[in-house]
Amino acid sequence: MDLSLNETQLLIKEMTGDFVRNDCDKDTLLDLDLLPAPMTDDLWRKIAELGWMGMMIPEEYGGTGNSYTDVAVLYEELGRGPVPGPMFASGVLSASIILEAGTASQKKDWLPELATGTRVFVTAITEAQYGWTERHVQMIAVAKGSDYNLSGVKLFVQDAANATDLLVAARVDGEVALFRIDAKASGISIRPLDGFISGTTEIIFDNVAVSGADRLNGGWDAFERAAQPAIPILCAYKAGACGAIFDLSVEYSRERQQFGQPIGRFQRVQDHIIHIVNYLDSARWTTYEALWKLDAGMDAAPCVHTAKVVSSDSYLRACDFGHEVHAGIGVVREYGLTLHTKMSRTLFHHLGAPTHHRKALERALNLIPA
Amino acid sequence: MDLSLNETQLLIKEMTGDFVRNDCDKDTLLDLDLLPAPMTDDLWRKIAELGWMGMMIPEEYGGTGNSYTDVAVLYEELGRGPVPGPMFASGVLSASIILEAGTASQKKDWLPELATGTRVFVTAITEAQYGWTERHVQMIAVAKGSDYNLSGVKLFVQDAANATDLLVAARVDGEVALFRIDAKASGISIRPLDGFISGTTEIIFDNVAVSGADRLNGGWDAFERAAQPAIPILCAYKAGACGAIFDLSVEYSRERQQFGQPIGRFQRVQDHIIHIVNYLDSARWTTYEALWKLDAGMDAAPCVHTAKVVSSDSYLRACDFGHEVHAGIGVVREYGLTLHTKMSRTLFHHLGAPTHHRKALERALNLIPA
Amino acid sequence: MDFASEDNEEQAAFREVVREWMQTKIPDGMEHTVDTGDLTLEQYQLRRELGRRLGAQGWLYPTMPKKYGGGELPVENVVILHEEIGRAGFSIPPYYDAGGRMAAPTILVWGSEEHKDRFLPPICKGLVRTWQLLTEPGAGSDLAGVKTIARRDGDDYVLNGQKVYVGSSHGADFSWTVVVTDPDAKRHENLSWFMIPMDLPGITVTPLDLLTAGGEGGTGSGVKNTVFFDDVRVPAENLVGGENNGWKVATTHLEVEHGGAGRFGDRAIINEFIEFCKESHNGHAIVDSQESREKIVDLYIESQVTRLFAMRNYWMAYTDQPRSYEGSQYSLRRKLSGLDISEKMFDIVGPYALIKDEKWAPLKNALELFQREGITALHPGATTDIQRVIMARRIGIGRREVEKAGKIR
Amino acid sequence: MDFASEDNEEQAAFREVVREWMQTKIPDGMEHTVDTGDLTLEQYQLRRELGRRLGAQGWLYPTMPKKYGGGELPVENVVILHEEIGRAGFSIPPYYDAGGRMAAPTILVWGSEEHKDRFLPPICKGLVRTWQLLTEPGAGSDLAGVKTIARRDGDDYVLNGQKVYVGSSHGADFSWTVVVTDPDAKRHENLSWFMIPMDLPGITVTPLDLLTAGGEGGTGSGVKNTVFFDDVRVPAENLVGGENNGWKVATTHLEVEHGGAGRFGDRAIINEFIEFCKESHNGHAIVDSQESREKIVDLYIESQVTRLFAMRNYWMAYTDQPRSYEGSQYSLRRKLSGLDISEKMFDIVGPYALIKDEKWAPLKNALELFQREGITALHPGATTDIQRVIMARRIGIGRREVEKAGKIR
Repeated sequence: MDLSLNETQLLIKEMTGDFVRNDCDKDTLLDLDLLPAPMTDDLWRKIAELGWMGMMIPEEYGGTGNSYTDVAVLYEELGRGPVPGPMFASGVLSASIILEAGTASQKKDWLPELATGTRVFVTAITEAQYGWTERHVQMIAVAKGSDYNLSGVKLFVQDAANATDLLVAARVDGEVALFRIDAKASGISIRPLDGFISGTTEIIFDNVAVSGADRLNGGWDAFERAAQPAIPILCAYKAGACGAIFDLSVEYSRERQQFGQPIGRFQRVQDHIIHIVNYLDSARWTTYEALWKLDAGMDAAPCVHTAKVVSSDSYLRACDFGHEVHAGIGVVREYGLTLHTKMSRTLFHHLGAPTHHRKALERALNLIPA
Repeated sequence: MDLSLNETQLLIKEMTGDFVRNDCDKDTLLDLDLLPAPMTDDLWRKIAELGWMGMMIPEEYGGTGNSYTDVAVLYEELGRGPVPGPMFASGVLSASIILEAGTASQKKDWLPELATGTRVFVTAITEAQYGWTERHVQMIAVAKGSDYNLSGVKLFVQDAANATDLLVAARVDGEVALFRIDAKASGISIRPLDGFISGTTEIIFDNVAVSGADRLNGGWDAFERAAQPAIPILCAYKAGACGAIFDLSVEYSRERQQFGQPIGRFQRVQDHIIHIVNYLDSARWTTYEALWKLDAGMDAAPCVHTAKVVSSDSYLRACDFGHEVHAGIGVVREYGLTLHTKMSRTLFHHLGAPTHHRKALERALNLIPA
Repeated sequence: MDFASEDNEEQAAFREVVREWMQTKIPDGMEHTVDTGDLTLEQYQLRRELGRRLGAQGWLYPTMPKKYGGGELPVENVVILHEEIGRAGFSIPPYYDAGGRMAAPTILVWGSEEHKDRFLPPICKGLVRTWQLLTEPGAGSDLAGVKTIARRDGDDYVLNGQKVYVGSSHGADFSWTVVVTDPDAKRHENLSWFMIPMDLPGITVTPLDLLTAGGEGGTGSGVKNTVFFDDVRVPAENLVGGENNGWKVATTHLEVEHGGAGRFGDRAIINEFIEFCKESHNGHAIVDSQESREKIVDLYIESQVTRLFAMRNYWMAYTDQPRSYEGSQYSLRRKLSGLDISEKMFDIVGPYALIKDEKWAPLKNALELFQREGITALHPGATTDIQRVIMARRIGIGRREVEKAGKIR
Repeated sequence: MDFASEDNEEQAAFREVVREWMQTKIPDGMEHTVDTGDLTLEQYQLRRELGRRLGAQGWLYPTMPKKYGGGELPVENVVILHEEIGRAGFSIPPYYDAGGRMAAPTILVWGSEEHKDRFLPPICKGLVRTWQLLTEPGAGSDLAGVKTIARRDGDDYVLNGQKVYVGSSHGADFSWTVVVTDPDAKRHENLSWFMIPMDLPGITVTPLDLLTAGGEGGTGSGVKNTVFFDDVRVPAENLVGGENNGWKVATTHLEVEHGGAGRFGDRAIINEFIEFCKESHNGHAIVDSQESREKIVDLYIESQVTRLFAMRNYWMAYTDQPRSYEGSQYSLRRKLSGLDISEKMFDIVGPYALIKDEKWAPLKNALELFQREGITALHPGATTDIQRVIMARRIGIGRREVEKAGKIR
């Protein structure tokens, strides 16, 4: 038993922490937040140069083949920002899907450029009838000889506005298949959604032609296998975010004076912060146990589902209690806390809401026949 | 709009309050708690003389025909004890069932003696497959000419150890019917259940002969109609109990000193008590709105279900927070708080747990076809 | 008990009058904007027009005395008025007006006859709109710690300082506030309460972006402002309740703000949401799923208790029942259940609850606003922590002396 | 990270040794009593026998140094030991023994060599059983406010006072406590820590009925006692850690009691309960109902977080990681999730969870006990409020100085 980070992980943590502090300070994040696609070319270049997009990818495809836990340490630090952008969409979820479902030549063609950040892959699964189970994929790919033709709408796709390539789930003869499509292909329009949400888009496919060579080997099962490690990495981002809210709240509890003393002397304020640290640690440890099981090749399903339930809830509620601590100043945009509030809502349902994973847990715990 | 108690109700409240304070002080209640059937002849005689058993019963059958709200005010005060015993079982639930389901001659024969407390009726519905919907009644009454024969087990029957008469639900040709049976009839054995529970019994029916004249007119529907007003009266008992826990906790918060000051000066202790008063008022107002609708002859279903969900939860949780306030002394039997803790658990499922009434609310709110 | 009278003959007649009135008197073009804090100028002006029309009837502030422009209606008729306006999708007042909701009862309790005659009729008739100025950067929960100062100079007081989280969009005619008039006096004995015309020289209003600016930099809801006072000369006759008596004066509007006056009726969004969940969209209704039904039931129960606390307080206030912790209890519950219900809605409808979008957003963006309001409503009018402080004092937790509720009429 | 090593060759061998040992060394007739605080005398004696047999191997307190009768095992082997004994349905120690769990680390940190040599071996070998005496009627959360007094008289200290909520059934050989040795000194500088033989003249033990006496007056769980000291002469050599240094000494066992040492493995009842819900009874299984499945999942998730906090603390303690708020965080969570899980179980199985009954009670009355323990476990070893006080100080909420965790090895 050893619950510490190893040396590689400590290094990743330190480097990423430096990046977040130096290149993604609050003002930068507030500016990014106003962009329809919350990432700039400059920042993306730096991220690509740091090699982060290749961490999930084996060396033979130009990556560094890190463990899932290594990758999670990176995202835990990014969550502290919260740093927005398509890093997770491309470097984790899409990379994992291509590794699971791509043909040998697809891997050879796509992964090296994904690993260097030259191309940005974004995966589009969900539709108007929103959900993360197979039955929610209703878009149809019509076969035309060895090629395909797609029409329909993908909704609530995270970070597609920055994509060069889309991985799209659509049905062929009733079965879910996966396709790579140029984000700029004719017939595609990508529109950011406005509101209490960050980086989320609608993608309309109007008679989009797809080459047969761009259909991946695997279908829904491959997607689900690929999502298994992606989910706790997303959870690590949320755990990191909880950590940032915790630090912000503790600091505010010391600085802000009311009734002649720091507000943190009041037990009620203390209790809000104790809630936050409990959420933080709940998210963090359920997440890393799942990652450990995945890295060790053990059955991780109950842990993965538990981590997603706990971290989605934790991030949301940690924000709520952060607002209780901060009161007025917390809702002023310039203060920065609301970047988290918005992100906690945005990511709550991504790759399955708590309800989805609770249902999956019913199966994983054998409460209902598989 | 008038949310005050009327003069009759204020009188009932005062008289019952006096009774609880004088005749059911803590020592008396602690003694009653050790009895297999938590009621004494002496106490029952006093209760009967006060006319409480006749309040639900129209004057023509020897009662006083009070409104449901009047009766609830009585039970709210009894809940403050909490005073145990078969008052609710006989004077409310069984009385209501006889009024709904009894024949004219049954009403004439039974209600006057029920109203004077000479006979104690207890209703036995639930069985080993515990629940409060029609399908949970599985016991079978075998017709023998115009009479019947019952065998089986009724489980978790509240206050049957004090009964003279049982009202028993059993199936005749697949339909639920209701029977009156002498509690001392041959073949019946009533056994109090031990544990974190109060006044709850197992009743075994071993080939019990029942006269056809003791079969009531109505069946399951009549029971459900009869339960409608009984439920919020039970809720009023729970609201009263929350009130007693509130008073006890506030008083303790003033008296108990730690760290050189009354513990109630600590915000955490205050917050426990604020939870209690919120539970108290939630239970109380949902209950009285339901009673008002019932007395006014309006559709009360959503209110009745809401009241039962809220008051079952409230009593349970008010006890929990009462224990947070009291810590060690609260779990010492002699202090008396645990009488409530036990009663809050005992009554949680009686006439349907929150889950049962939430499901009923789904129908009452037309979320699913009736 | 009687939780909502059937109309008697007189009340039924009044209801008819209100209904008829509304047929002709609601200005053409008034929209059911979900975010009433962030109206377009045109919509704001239409709502002010409705306010003036209501005011002319005494219906804008129907519980206020007739002699000051109110309606002096009995509680049953006030309820009817709220119900009927509510049925049309609006509320009374139809725009943010801290003057009528909170300053009017305060002036009624603490003002001189001259104050009442001067300030109340324009408020009750809807001729002016008024903002509340309380919080400062250093004085939030600790309201008595305000630093804005008023120095007596001849017939005026000269004000300097800064107030934050003020008002909504489109300005105000008056504001009211507590400021320090005796810097050397003890806490709670150093403040005075003023009505201030907003057109006085030296007042600057700058907008404050709250949660959350939209994707294109557009402002979101909860448009608030910062108000600066630089040597603003306020006539001494605008001091209400006596010099250095401001904290006592404030107990009245704080009591109202803390929920002491209650509210009648449900949050409209609860029922709209439940109906939305029943509707079929592409052959699916949200209520088809058992998990969703369970959550809708939870949300319904949560909302009912809040409604009942609000109604109880309404009844207590307008029938002069003795009040204690009930105002803050309701305010606390409204805040926490607002957040809780918003999160249950989010859980049920998913990311749809987060978007402002003509094509996809349910209930005309009302859910997105409600998500943000779940957060932004936590602190105004005292945080949840302060509401608990007040409850504890009024109940007498840990102390035998019990704090009294503020007088509100 | 590595949350539970696979056994290496050496560890696998150790596991085998433990398994074989248990085949012959668990005394015949030992029952899996659900309420280990309320054993029959016979069962208690059998468990003491098992304790002595474990102690002879160094396995009763396997992390203690060998020279004092412990096992000095590496953390992996300790885990194996707990797992294997747990698999047989028992725990280490197999009876209530505050001497080994809390006094032994305290003496190890604060005792003289003579103390260690005298007190630790009998504890580690299971020859004696020890109670903890801390709470007094007037000193619960405020432990430093104890009034029991020890007056120096020659080679003895003479003790007078009363301690409550002590031990379980069947007595003890030793007790340990903090008492006032300097009534005039400042708070926290007036206390001393003693090991006290329970057979000294002047000690009286009377039982205390806790939640909840059964229907026939039989005692329920959580059998506790009141201990009175009347002029009890305790030899001065039994004072550990120096006169008036008792509060510092107490930081060690308080840290252990507040969860600082963690725990390895699940609450057994969680898995037993889930299996019970899957079983078919008269053709029905609890998991047939979707509502029940949802609640089981909630309960499972709740339990996993508690398990992980416990495991993290275990790892931190036995690998000497720097610790802060984690002990109290786990203790707080264990208390609150214990109550929460007990109520979820109650919700799922209904009144069956409340009864002690040979015929009807599920899991041999374990659920009934767990219902009561949900309540009775809220306060021992510091209330939830005090756990939060400690967390706030260790985190430094509202203050820059951060309190250090107590040393536990």
